[in-house]
Amino acid sequence: EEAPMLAERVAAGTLPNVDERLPKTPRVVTPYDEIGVYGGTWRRAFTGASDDRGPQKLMEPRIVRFVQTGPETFDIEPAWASSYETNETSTEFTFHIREGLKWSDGHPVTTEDVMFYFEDVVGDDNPWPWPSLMEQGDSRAVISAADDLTFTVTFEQPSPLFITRLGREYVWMASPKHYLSQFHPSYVSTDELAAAASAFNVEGWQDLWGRRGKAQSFWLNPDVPTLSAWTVKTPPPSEQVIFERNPYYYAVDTEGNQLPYIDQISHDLFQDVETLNLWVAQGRIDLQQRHMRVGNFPFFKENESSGSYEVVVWNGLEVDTLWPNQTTSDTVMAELFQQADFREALNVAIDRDTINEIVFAGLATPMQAGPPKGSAIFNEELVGKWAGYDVDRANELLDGLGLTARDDDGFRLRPDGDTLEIVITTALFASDINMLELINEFWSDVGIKTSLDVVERTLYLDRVNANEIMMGHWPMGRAAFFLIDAGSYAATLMDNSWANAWGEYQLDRGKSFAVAPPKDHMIYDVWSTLDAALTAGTQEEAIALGADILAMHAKAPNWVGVVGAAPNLFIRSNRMGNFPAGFIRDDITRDIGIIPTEQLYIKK
Amino acid sequence: MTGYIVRRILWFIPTLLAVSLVSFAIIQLPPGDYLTVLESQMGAEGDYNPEVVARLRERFGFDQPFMVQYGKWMWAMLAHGDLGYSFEWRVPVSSLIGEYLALTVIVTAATLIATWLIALPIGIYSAVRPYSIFDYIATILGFIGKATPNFLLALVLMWWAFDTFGADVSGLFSPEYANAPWSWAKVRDLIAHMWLPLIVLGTSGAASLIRQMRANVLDELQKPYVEAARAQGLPEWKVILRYPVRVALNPFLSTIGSSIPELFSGAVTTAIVLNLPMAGPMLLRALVSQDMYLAGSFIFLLSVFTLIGTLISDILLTLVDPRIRFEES
Amino acid sequence: MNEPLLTLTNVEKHFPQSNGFLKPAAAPVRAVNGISFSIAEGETTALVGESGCGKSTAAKLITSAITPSAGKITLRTRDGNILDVGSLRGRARKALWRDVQLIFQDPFSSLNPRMTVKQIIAEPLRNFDIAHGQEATDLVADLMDRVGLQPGTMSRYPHAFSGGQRQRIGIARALAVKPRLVVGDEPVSALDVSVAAQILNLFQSLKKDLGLTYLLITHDLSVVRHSADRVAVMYLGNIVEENTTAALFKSPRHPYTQALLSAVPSQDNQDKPRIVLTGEVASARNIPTGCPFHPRCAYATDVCRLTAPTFEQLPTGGRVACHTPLEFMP
Amino acid sequence: MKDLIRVDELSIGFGLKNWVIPAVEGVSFSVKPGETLGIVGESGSGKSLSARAILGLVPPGGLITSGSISYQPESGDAVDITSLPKNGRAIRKLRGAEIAMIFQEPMASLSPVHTIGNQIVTTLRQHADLSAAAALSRAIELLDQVGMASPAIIAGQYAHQLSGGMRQRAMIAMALSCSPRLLVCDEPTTALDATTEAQVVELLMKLQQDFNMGMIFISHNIGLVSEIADRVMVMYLGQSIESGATEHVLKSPAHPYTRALLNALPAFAEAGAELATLQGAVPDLTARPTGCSFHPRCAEFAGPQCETERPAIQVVTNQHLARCHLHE
Amino acid sequence: MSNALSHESAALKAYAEASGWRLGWAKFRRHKLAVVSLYIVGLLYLLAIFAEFFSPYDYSDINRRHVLAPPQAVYVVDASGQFTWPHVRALKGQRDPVTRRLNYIEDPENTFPVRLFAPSKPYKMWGFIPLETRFIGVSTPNRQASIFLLGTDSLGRDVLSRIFHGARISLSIGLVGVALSFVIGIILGGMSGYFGGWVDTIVQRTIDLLQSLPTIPLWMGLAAAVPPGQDPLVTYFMITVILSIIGWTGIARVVRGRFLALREEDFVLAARFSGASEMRIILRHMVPSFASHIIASLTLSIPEMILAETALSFLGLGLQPPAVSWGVLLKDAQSLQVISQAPWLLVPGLAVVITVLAFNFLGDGLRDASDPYGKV
Ligand SMILES: Nc1ncnc2c1ncn2[C@@H]1O[C@H](COP(=O)(O)OP(=O)(O)OP(=O)(O)O)[C@@H](O)[C@H]1O
Ligand SMILES: Nc1ncnc2c1ncn2[C@@H]1O[C@H](COP(=O)(O)OP(=O)(O)OP(=O)(O)O)[C@@H](O)[C@H]1O
Ligand SMILES: [Mg+2]
Ligand SMILES: [Mg+2]
Repeated sequence: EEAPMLAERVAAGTLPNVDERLPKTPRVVTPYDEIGVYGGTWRRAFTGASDDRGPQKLMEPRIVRFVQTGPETFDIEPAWASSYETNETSTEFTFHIREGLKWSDGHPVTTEDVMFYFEDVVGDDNPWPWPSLMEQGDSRAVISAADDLTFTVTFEQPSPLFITRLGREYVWMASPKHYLSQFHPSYVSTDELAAAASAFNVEGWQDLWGRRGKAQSFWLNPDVPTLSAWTVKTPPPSEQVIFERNPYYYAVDTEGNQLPYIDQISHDLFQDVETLNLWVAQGRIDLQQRHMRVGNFPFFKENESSGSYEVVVWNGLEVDTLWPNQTTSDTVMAELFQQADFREALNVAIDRDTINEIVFAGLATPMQAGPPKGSAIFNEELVGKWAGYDVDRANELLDGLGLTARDDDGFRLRPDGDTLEIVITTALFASDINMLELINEFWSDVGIKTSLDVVERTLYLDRVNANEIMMGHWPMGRAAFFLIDAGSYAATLMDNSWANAWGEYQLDRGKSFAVAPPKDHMIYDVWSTLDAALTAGTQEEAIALGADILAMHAKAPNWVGVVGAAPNLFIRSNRMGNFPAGFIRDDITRDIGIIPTEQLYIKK
Repeated sequence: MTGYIVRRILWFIPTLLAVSLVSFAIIQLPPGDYLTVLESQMGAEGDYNPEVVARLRERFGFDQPFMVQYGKWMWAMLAHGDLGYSFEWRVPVSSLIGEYLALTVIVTAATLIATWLIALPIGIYSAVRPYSIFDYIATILGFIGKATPNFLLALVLMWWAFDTFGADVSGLFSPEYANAPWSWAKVRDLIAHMWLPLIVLGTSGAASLIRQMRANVLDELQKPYVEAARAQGLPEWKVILRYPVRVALNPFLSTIGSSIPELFSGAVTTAIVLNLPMAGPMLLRALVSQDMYLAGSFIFLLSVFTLIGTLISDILLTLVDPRIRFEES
Repeated sequence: MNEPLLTLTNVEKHFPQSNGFLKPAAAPVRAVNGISFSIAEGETTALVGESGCGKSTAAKLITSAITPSAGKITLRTRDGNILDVGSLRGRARKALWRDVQLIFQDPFSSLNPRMTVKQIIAEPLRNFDIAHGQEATDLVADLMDRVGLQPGTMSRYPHAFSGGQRQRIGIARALAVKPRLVVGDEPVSALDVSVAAQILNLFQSLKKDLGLTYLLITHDLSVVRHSADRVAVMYLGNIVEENTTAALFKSPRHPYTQALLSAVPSQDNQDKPRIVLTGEVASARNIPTGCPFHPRCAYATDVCRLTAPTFEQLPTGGRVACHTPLEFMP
Repeated sequence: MKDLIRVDELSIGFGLKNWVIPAVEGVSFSVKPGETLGIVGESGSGKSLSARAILGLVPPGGLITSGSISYQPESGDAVDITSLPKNGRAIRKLRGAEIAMIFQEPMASLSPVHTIGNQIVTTLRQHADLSAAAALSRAIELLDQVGMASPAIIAGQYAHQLSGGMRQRAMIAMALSCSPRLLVCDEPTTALDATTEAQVVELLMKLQQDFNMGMIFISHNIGLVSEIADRVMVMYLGQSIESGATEHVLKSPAHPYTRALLNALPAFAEAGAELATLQGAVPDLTARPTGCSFHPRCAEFAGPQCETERPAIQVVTNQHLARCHLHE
Repeated sequence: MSNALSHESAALKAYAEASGWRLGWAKFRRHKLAVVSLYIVGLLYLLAIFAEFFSPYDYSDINRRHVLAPPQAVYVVDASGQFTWPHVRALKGQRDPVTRRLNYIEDPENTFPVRLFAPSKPYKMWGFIPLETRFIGVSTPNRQASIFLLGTDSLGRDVLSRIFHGARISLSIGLVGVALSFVIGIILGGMSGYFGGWVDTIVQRTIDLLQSLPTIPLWMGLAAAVPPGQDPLVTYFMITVILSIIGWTGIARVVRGRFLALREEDFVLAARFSGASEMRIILRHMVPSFASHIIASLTLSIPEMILAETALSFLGLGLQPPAVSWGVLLKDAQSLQVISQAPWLLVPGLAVVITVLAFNFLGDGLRDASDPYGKV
């Protein structure tokens, strides 16, 4: 079966038969609810060039991809590869391309495209840097093709997380050589390159490549062959970016109908999020999560019938977290932060339920920051620990630290006699000021003064990188596979760092403020265990070591997690079928990309 | 006359150079550059790669000193009419801003005309019947329009239109016309979408116009030549339209140029709220993401429009008001 | 009387036409185009002429409000020194204003509406360090009394005074420094007949009492005839005739003077025919070659069109700038 | 000959909240075709107001409180201008066509943004059914008549391009365009210097003869009035205090004010002699003295009745009237 | 003349001795709207200055039980229909289980009398004067007792109190900005007008240049350059500086125009003849003459600054919470969610409109009055 739109073209002779277009063994996708019908346009909205990930995440041309298998569990499946094998020591990974797999222009996909990607697209002399995913330790992976459809990635050291990372990172593993080589200096002359650049209206041939490469990016170039379910028809900059189905897409439903069901995806450009909200209320959006704020939940809910849609809630994995910087340049504060009791007091002085109620309309979960339930290394103790509300305990702890003297306004004094004041730095995009204001209120109840420093996102990073932050506010995220981003636990993920100077010491990037942690500090154990985990021979081993790290953090709080599992709202119009509720939405699992979007359909 | 225009155009050159320098300086003012923004965007999406940024930094020449960057931009502009390159959109600025500027000009011009059409008769009537009920109502309504922040008015009107009519009043086009090539139907669609921006933008300008027109006409009505015209036996409406209104209009012509930046600035917030594909929101984005050539070119071109507007209004003025020409020669 | 108080020698004032940047320079306005005359101490000299002929410019030159483009203006000071008025600056110029003062044409714009009469009149007293405090107040009262104002009104603002009274305030201010030369630039033309008469009487009595020297600028010839000892007639930046009042009125020698006099209606010249000038008034921006008056002159000859006449002393008294002066009528 | 215009006991007041300030009080005069009436008086004495009333152009706020202005058209009955609706069709038909006015300031009275020709054409076409071209050629003809050197060029020029005298002549051409029967000149030469004034006066006198117009000539230049008026009316504080043939009024004035006014003129005085001045200043309209308005300044007090009793108009000699107790 | 003088009434004497300022004031008073506006502006500043006292609550007081509560009515009739002392009713909030919207119902049984000069939690006026009384409040200090006359925001903070506090920044930003513009404008405009020549040319060209740049981008550029996360006071000051960078051009034009005009005035020439030094001419003769004009145009530019602040905040380039200004409050209200569910959060917009209106009328009146000698 194929879409009527394509059937017409087949009939007209401009397209081969559907059997010729599909690989021998197409990927079979089980629709969530029912077999869909073909046709229709999926209407979305986007904010412009920088929102490119929005449209892209609907249809990433991945070699392997995440699937959600339970409420909070995931798995990885081959996508355009038919299968892959891992050797026992996690150093060799062999992939098999689906036989008969075709680019969206009908050209067959072979290992030549893979080799082209690794030899000509990424790497030092190439348009795009070598992906860190393809490195382990100090050496790069070697890619070799066994035949037209089989290739192997070989690492020197074990790389247990390679496949997981592959499901998440922007490494497509293959580029359409037959098309792209015409823009590559190794294949064509400088003059031709210049001509190509000017045809694309860009400055140099380099601009044809890369994340926003005019020729290479499948959302900017209608001509570039891709493996995604839809290909761009009207690219940006345009008021309305339109994607159209890929006639050669390699997946079918359980009845053998070629996917995707939906003919077109259109993205309308909006300037202000209120416009989008209005579109939602008017029923102009079919399915969208990006830019849908939790704060607007009542609004969305109340307009469900007028806009004939439903608000579908997924849960986020991130936990809103405060990061007391134990190495802040204010040495008195640094010393205080280094006291486990002090950090515990900060934790238990917060009424997380009230925050949940007021800021998240009661839809999130008050919790400590840590890996979520369902994650392989979920640590129940850690998530629940220090997340209760106990003012007396907090006061007791603080008094116990000798912070008993108070100033005229009732705030505690620091050992040096100044008012105990914590400056929380937050980047606008990441935070809800309301939450921080509530925390401000809770902490003043136990005599700790706080002040808010709201900065721009870039500036936040600048400050972090200069160790100019006393306490940061940044979500702890990507925790489902925490080893991928274990920096939060090792204080080396700078925006999530609870000890910037120590983190820098470990990263050894030559920052002047980097300093070695005190002898016997638990962080040394964290570092060594993490190293071991990342180079463990198998994923199981790595996970076991990861659990150890969590146990180290369960002894004393190093950060202040506030609420997590925050609701992520999807606006799903009533005509959109096969969209499940209650999934996890996270960047690692590719947001909406975790469901096969190709099986969504527009009801007739 | 021609000599005058030529001189004015010659004046353009130093002015434009200064304008371009200021534009460029403005966009260079904020700390960081496009790549710091890109870095944080990449960070948010989880695909931060320092090497990418380093390569881009070199490619875009961000490591060069200010004057070198400016010089290159200017040179490209002078030599090839090339406005530079939008980092964010990865296209030359010139290919990006054409339509936005065109729509901006259309909306701005329409606003200007609509404001005049509303404000002038009201202003004249207020002057002819000063201190009448009508005069007071017009004055107060006008001032309220002036006092209400554009974005607030836009949002409230947008909600009101949705709440009462379920109408979508945002944007300049219906979705089906957004990408369509220009056609008669698209123009009609544009006109149908234009009323809200016109109200929002017009109300803020109308008040001052009404007041000015009223004051000007009142002034002119005191002049002896009005009495002389009456003494000629001309009917009152002819007396008013033929003489004081003609003369009172002149100051307006002279404000065409200066009202362009004003209108444009008011339009930024309105365009954002109403989702108008105009230069304002694009410029704001460009500024926020430090897409410097795009932002710089916008500011530069808008200033050029203003300068041209000023020139046009000066020329119109000399055409319409014979006294000016006299002072000129 | 031998050495005149004030002498102008070939004084010129050209205003460059500033057309702004990047424009070709236009021909300058030749507002005053080489005038020479002198004023004797104790005399009232009148400067007459059409509107725009350069009278006010001449007044400003004499009072050093502007500097001449060419020529020399000299003033004989109290101690007999000769002061070059044209080149004065700063302190020296300020010193000049102790000797030379100006009375303005417009009594409404020449008084600062935000100062009381007392402050206005006391301003020169203060600035020239003549009197301060109570002494100044007394002097102000004295001056006001002298010009016929109630000293009791000195704390009022100008808006409370009529035009004639304001003009008196202006005169009091000018007199405060006890000047020797008072230049009046059309001091009565903005005033009503009866008020003008009061001011003219005031001039006469002050002249008698204080021995003032006047330069009266006006285009009202009846005022001239009534008040002036000598008259200088200006036309387009030049002085075309100069004589004692009586002689000039009796026997004008320049055709322009003649036309001007004939235009003045008065009861006794009702039967004299009016001489109506033809042609258009030329402007100081574009002065005709030759005799500037020739386009409107009924007696103009070829010489007049080509060469400008010089300002010659006439045997019958007075001076005239004309190639063919009118006949003398004793 | 019938009077062309006859103003009877005209009073004009300005309303100020609840009382009316009388600006013109009981003024009467008349003009015959071909005759010139001069009106003199100090500033603010009500000259312009009276003149404007004839055209029905009392300024806003002003009100004709009593009296009549009857205009005698060429044929038919006299019309009372005061009873015509303000700016109505009836009065507009008279304005410009039958009664024309020349204003005090020629620069300000011409439209700055229309050519001279255009302005004359507008007037012409307002009152006569003329084609644009015909109107223009008539306009050029008129400009020629008022002595413009190259009328066709002048017609295409703007007011500011003309000199004062030319502007005044353009005003005259406009006023004469419909051959009015009565010409009201409100200080037509005040803004001009002596030589230009002479030109204009000459022209007016010639045109009056040519067209046999009635003329009202307002000025405070008594010398000028003495030259051109057949009869003179002297106004003081809104009242006509003396009127009569020019030679009577100016040679042998009957009212102390007229006498004082003449004595104050330098032109009429001996050179160097002290000018006779009027004591005091013109009182404000709101503080009009009781009795004879002039009594606080009068040098020739007639008796206590001056302070209390308003003098009536007295006949001095034939046609020579004065409002003074001296002549009772 | 002497008898005329003796007849003079006291009123006439007063008029005669009235200075320009007094005459201007008399003229100003005839502009009714301006007078009313003057009172409004005065009241607004009073409220802003004593915001702590007039606010029923601390502007940052979080009321967990009254999040997004609607404005509470003041009743003068009790449940049984009897007239009583003015009182408010207790609010009880409930979350809608489906839409999660907070709905509040009033409890007619549970009422709290409204009191003026009500006792309150101790607070500090201007941060240093301890007080325990507020202008208005409810007399029973009890958990349920509340008086949110304009409702509360998403953290249960009293909107009325926030408006009063926001007035501090919003109303002073205009004044400070205008003061800065005034200083720059008067110096540059004055130099330009007084010296003329090349100084004039340079200043004029600079003004042309600045005016040909669209304001918002200029602000955006400059505001983006303000290092964020400074002390709010510093940010505040920077923002005013930015606003006045545009503002001064207008004022410089006015000043220059006035200087040019005055330079030609006879009375200035007269002052020169009176031996006054240049400095004295400027300060004693010229400045007083245009001061009133300048004040009028300054008054007219204050509302522009207030609007500018809101626009900047709207664009996210102005002040940031927790600072409160009307722009910040309005930014909070910029959503359909708010308009449809908590329209009272738009009230700060009303405050802006009223203030801007009042300033405009005030400026209008001042402008009329600034030339007391002109036509009546
Ligand atoms: N500052 C100036 N710049 C340029 N031109 C000037 C200036 N001052 C005067 N003029 C010109 O110089 C000529 C003479 O002017 P001036 O004021 O001296 O005439 P006037 O005889 O006083 O005329 P009036 O009787 O009208 O006062 C005029 O054409 C005038 O336009
Ligand atoms: N619109 C008005 N409102 C109030 N009073 C007015 C108005 N117009 C004129 N007047 C008063 O009426 C009186 C007569 O004015 P009018 O214009 O007739 O005087 P005039 O004799 O023509 O004086 P001038 O010689 O100054 O032209 C004056 O005192 C004037 O103040
Ligand atoms: Mg002059
Ligand atoms: Mg008059």
